[in-house]
Amino acid sequence: MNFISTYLFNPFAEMAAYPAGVLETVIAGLGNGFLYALVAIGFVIIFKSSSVFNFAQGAMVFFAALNFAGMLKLGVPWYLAGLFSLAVMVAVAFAVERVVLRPLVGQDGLSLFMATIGVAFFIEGFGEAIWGGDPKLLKIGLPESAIFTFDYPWGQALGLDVIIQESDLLAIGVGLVMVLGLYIFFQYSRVGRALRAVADDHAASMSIGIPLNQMWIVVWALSGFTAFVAATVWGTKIQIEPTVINLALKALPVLILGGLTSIPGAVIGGCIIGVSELMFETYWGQPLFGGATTEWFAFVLAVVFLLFRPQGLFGERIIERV
Amino acid sequence: MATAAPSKATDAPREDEVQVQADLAEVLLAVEGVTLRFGGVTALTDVSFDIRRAEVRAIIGPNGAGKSSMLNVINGFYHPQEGQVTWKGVTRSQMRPHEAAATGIARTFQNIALFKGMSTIDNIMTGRILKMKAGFLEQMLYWGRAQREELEHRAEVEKIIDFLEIQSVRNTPVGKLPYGLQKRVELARALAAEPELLLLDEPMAGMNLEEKEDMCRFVLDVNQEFGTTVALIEHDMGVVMDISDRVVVLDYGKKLADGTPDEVRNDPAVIEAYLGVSAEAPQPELDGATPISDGGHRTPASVPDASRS
Amino acid sequence: MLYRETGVFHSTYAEDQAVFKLPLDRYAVWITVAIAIFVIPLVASNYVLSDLLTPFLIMSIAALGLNVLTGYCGQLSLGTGAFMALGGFMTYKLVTGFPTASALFGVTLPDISFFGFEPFDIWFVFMLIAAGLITAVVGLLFGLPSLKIKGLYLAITTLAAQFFLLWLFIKVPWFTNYSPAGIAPAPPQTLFGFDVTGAASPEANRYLFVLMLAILAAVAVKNLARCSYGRSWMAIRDMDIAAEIIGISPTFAKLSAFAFSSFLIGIAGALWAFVKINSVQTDAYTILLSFQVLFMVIIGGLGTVLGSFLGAAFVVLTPILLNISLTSLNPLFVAIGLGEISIAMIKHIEFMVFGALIIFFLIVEPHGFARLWQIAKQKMRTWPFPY
Amino acid sequence: AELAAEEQYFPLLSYRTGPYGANGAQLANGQIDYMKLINAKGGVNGVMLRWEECETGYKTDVGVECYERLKGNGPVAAVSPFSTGITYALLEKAVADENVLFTMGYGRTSAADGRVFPWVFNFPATYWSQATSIMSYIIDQEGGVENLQGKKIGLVLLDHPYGREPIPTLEALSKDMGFEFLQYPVPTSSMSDQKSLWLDIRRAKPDWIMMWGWGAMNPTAIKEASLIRYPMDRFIGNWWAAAEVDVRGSGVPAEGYIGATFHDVGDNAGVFAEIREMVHDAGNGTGPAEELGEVLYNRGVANSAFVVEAMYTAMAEFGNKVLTGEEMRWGFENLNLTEERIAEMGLTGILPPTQVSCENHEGSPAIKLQRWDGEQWEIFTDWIPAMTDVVRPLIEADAAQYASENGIEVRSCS
Amino acid sequence: MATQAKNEATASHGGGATPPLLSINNIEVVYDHVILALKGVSLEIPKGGITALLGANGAGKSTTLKAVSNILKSERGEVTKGGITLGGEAIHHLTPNDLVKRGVVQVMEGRHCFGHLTVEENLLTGAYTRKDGASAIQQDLEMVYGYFPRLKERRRSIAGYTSGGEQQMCAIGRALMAKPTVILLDEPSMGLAPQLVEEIFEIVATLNREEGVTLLLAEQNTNIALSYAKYGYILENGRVVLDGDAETLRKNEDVKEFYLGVSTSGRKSFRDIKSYKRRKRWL
Ligand SMILES: Nc1ncnc2c1ncn2[C@@H]1O[C@H](COP(=O)(O)OP(=O)(O)OP(=O)(O)O)[C@@H](O)[C@H]1O
Ligand SMILES: Nc1ncnc2c1ncn2[C@@H]1O[C@H](COP(=O)(O)OP(=O)(O)OP(=O)(O)O)[C@@H](O)[C@H]1O
Ligand SMILES: [Mg+2]
Ligand SMILES: [Mg+2]
Repeated sequence: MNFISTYLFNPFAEMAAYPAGVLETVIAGLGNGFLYALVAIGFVIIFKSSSVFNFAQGAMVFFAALNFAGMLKLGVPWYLAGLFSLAVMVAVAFAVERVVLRPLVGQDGLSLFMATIGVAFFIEGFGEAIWGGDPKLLKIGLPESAIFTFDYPWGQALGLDVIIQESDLLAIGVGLVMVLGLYIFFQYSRVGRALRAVADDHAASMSIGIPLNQMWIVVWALSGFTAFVAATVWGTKIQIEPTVINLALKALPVLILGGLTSIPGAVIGGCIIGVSELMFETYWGQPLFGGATTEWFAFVLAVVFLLFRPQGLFGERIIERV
Repeated sequence: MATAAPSKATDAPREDEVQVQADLAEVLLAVEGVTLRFGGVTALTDVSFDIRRAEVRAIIGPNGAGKSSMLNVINGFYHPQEGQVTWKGVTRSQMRPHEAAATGIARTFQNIALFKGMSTIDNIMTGRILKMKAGFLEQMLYWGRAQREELEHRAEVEKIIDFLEIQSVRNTPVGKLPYGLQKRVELARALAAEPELLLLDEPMAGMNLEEKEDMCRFVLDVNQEFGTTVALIEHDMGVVMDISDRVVVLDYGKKLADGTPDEVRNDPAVIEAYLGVSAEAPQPELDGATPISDGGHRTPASVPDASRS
Repeated sequence: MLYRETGVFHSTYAEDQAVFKLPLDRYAVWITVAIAIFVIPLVASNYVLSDLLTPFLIMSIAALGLNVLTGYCGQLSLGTGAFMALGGFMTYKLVTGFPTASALFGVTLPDISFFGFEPFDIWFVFMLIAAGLITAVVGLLFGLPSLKIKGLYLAITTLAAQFFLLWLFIKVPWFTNYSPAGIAPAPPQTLFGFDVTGAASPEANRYLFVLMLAILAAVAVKNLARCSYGRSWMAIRDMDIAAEIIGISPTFAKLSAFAFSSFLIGIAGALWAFVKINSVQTDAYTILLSFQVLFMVIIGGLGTVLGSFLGAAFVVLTPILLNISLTSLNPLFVAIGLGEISIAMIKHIEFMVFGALIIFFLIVEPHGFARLWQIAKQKMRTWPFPY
Repeated sequence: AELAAEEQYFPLLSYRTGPYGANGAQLANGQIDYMKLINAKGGVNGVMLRWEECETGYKTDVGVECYERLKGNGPVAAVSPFSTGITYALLEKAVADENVLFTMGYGRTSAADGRVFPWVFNFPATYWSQATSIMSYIIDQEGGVENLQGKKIGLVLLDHPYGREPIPTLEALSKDMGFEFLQYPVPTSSMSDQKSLWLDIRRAKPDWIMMWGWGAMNPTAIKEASLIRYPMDRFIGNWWAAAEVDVRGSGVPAEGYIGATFHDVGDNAGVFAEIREMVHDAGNGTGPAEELGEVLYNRGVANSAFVVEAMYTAMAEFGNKVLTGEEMRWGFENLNLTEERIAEMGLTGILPPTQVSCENHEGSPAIKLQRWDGEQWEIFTDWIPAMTDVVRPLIEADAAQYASENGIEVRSCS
Repeated sequence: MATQAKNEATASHGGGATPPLLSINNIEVVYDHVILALKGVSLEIPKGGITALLGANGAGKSTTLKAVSNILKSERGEVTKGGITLGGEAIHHLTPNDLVKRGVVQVMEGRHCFGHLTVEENLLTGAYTRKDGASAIQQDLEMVYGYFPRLKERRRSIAGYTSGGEQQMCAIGRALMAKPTVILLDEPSMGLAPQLVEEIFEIVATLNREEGVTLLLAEQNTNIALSYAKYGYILENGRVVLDGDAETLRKNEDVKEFYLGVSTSGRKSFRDIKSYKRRKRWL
């Protein structure tokens, strides 16, 4: 009884008592969710089109950010710095294709997965070797302050006291655009179709003349681009330092929740996880479990989902035939 | 045993043999009114037939007719929406595949399903896992029962290996074997389980004549030596007509015909739907593997399937 | 023909079933073990023993554990770190809760001793096994999703174990006997009357103790691998549908793999705490550790015992050796006018080289060191001819 | 080897990379620069100093490996891991190897009980003492303990041994002072994602916030705090959460942010002039010369200075030679730093007057508070002594438990 | 183009006459650096002809085809000796993509459809290398559907769930979409119903007649292969042991016995095979 009231009743009572708080949490959650999604999309792009689980995605975000921030630190104007960082990501795509994927063509997923971890190590070390390991700021004048509704007459009028971080709104906007573009590309373009074919059967797609190497360059460049975007948006919120890579881990539950192969899935997964983990932390974790539940909540939630839908919300059906 | 090939088959005239089996043998497995759907696709519609003990039962039909699906239903991998399967007197609409295996149904697969990472011998040994009783600790120490079992089962497996003549590839990883040999290893794995009912899904696909002949031998021997009941899917009419006792024909998931090879061979519906015109009168020279027509007179547009569904 | 099977005949299946079919292999292994036991402790420096070889062996045990799950049963897991932590914390709770057999059963094992050797001083081993078993049970629980969830999806769900368990150890002070900082000291332990853990114990003791366990683990895994358990694991790995159809219960195969692998991993975790870092703290079992163990298994070779050891050696030793050699090279760099390389830079280079090496070895042989070794043998067979 | 005999050896477990690198680097530079200075001035009574760095990345297992790698390379003066995690891992090893473990204001608090931890020294103040000092400031601001009734005091902590150290003390205080103690843990694996935490704070509106943060956590916290417009002058970081890198890294003005310290900021102490002249101008500086006088750099200097002072003390007893571990321990245990001595070394304001004893390895704990004015730090309080009466019992209790668990016989100091 | 191709096709009857379109001379293939799969194989494929590659399992048929289409690499195999030329140009260095652009397409053994794509998407990917516009592609799509009406019915269903035969059709149709001049067909008859086998071979023949497509097909089904092919090679463990016109091969006693199953005593039933130990080998 007591249990029920503490764990099941009180939290909701609190939400009801202070609805503005709920609103805040949801918006903040959406912000996080889209950030996760931006990274997750990077995973999806590569997985969808080469069934390689690119573990280096997080490192790529870090790397892109590092180049960007490093250049800024040297006093380069932001647009040049951005272009540079973008160019580097494309270069990475070429390098990865040439040095890693081409020799490993036709190997099983696990070896490739492993190889991408190797890549992750390399570019993390490489980036820090060049730009130094110290945390850096990535400020290019994107909105990053907070909006207090109470500062505005309408907020007062509504009696609505909510704080909204501009960076969250930014993340949401950018995320939506990216998804739309990529989804159309994969579903309807000729190259997109070929990419999905490659994922299904390397040998067969070679036999009908799909140039694997070019395909890989395309996808890695694409995911490099998403990494760059993620980095830029993330830069408005946090310093650029190696734990960014850990934050990228959060993209994984998002990924499987949405389904490894679905770009819209990545975003919806991101929203679900972003919001629910913040809600849980705020109304259960912090008051009842000593906090820091965001560490694991996303993953546990993903497991629960998967138990009901083993291929994620929007993932391709797992074909089981003999 | 491999060397002493029994010649019983040829002694008795074949027609009689069929009669004898058909009449006397008890029904080992009966499929009644099975209907199987996948979303929109209906793979099987109200199919009923039975398999009698110790017979060789062939299932034929055009591609996509639902043959493999039928086998999948029989050994519990697919669960039909309607109808049920009676196996050794027990009727059930559902069972888990490994239960089916435990009660004596073994099979091979159309697209080879060997354990690529393991050697031939280990693949075949997996067929006997159901028979191994040694406990975890025993196996961990490879001691007592564990060791004893390994050895005696190994002996059994070696028998099968000789029988199927795959000694030479005993320790090769199956992934590297050519297609035909893989098929044979798969048969070996199925046999290792000493099944009562052996389901073979296109065991001779992708084999040349010589190998087909051997395969036929193996199937017949298994059937005659151990009295194992065999149900096989095969597209090679020569083979089907020669070695099977009774044939059921599926077409688009419906049962088209059921009877002795000769009945089936002469059934116009079957000819129309499946065999192609020239099947019943093969020129001796071109016979052997697949009977073929003088070609060309049937334009692709008029493929019988096209009109259905 | 440096290395030959010809001339070696197996008249019984027993011989043919043997782990090392060729006398050559057999001798090689026996000699290696003999050297590891009798020579190395005498010649190796304390640093090498305690901080290169011991961690290497501990990690080998963990790698063996993960290999059972990932290599043999094909279930990818990224939760290794957490299960190692569980093993560590459980051992700590057990040895502090029941310091002696009498504390638990009231019976005291007779403490006779010949020249310092006490045959009945084996309580710590019991505690280790108990901790291992607890880990096995938890591992089994977290393995349950594997019945529905496959491949990468599963891998990511194991991350749930990783993060949730570590969070738990931090939040629940009980695990550390309410130590303020949430770090538990690892009380020194003895075996057969020798100090085998703790800072005071001789490096050689720790090394030999871990070596003994590593060998046991290797033998256990090898034996299981060649019996029906191993086969059903591999069958599930290679084609679970077919496996189920030929009569292997996926539930049983997967869960047994999860349990046994967690058992080994738990013990490895306990050793990591008690032998390597002299304290039990979540900080030493991060996600990074999970990945390192996964490297070991993959780089070493999935589904091979040898691979687990080679992989562990590679992952544990490479960074340290890189770091040491680069540092010691510094005078040279200064001499040739490059100037001294800062330790930060060395760390970065270490990262780069390590990553590059992983890729390099994967390209050379995607199936890991163990396969490399096989091919080498194959070459030796046909030597001097190429094929 | 011949030369090595003339040198006292400093194994430096430093970290210049990773999320804690920015902070670690300054500490290391300070330590090394001071040793360079001492050598430039002819060593400690002629005994030269030698040091080797090993990158730990603030990781416990790496730290242990580093310790083992370096410990044998010479007669060790003292080991300072600058990580509570590593400290815990080294507690027994230090004893076994007879090396002094000098954890200057961090590490295991209960090591202040010299009877159980003869080889560990954590003066000038433990975390628990520091927490109580900060509390006394708060009490002072609130105008008396009685006003704490019903007040909320939050602790934003790195969810790591270091961050959790002060919790027992604060819990104890909240009990007998009647304020509500709120904990806000920041997971190590995602230090720069504190959004939810600060929304909670915004909702709970604690009257005061203390921060036990380190590395990349600090800037994020300061930024988020300013985003939710938390009054900076009620936001107090401990002395690992109040350096220039922390505030500048946040990218917000953060005026009024308060931090603890035990030494002055700025480079007015004589020692810095010497370091500039004899080390940096000699082209031998370790880091950029600008960082002289910055908080963490100065703390690095302080660390080396303490060890060197311990050496002087020991040499007074054992003669001017390279010292053994046991002798170093004696030096630390009998360290008695007076204002005069400190001034003599040009360290005024950098080292607090300190007296260590056999049972008390913490000295006489006290802190000062510094405020960020948007440009730099400035100290705005005098010494605030810790509530030793509260802390000491806790320390002794905890030490006792440790002793019993690990079968250590408590030495008597009388 | 079609007409001209036809002439050539008729011109180069029985191979050899005009310089071969595709010639493989004495190649040696090694897998995994250790497994020697081909021990010196030489073939000559005349333009516009249908050439059959026969042989037991493991003889090396697929390997040969893969060597031509250059997808060996992905199986850790490599051509260690000898060379392959297409219309005089050495092609060992070309990527599969280049080859497809030059009109060489392989239909792999065992179907290899893209399981997650719909049948239609599968076909469309076949046209990936083509640059001649959507309308042309649409035309060929209709053509393929014309040949395989069954695929038209299943155009929207996920290829992974279609039956074996359907997948085989899908694979061949996919190859056709590339507008190939040379098709390397690996065991097209495998697992197909008799009348489908016929059909497929009819289609192959039609393609060869109408479009002048050159075909190299690896077959187990010697019988049908030889009745459609102009010329045949028989492979046995990595070597060519016999070759000649389809006619002569079919007359050859050994071939009759081991591959067609007709001996002097006429056709024998599968039941009547006495012993297994009949194998006669040329090598
Ligand atoms: N798991 C499945 N999901 C969806 N549809 C399926 C599934 N399995 C089979 N089908 C459909 O059921 C029909 C019958 O398939 P089946 O494999 O049984 O044909 P078949 O008789 O074996 O053909 P073939 O001789 O070519 O193997 C096919 O149209 C196929 O598309
Ligand atoms: N990926 C591979 N790795 C190693 N060996 C291989 C590989 N692929 C084929 N082989 C070997 O090469 C030889 C020829 O194989 P191939 O597949 O070309 O034979 P095939 O004539 O196509 O047989 P089938 O008619 O069964 O397809 C076989 O002995 C086989 O074991
Ligand atoms: Mg089928
Ligand atoms: Mg083939």
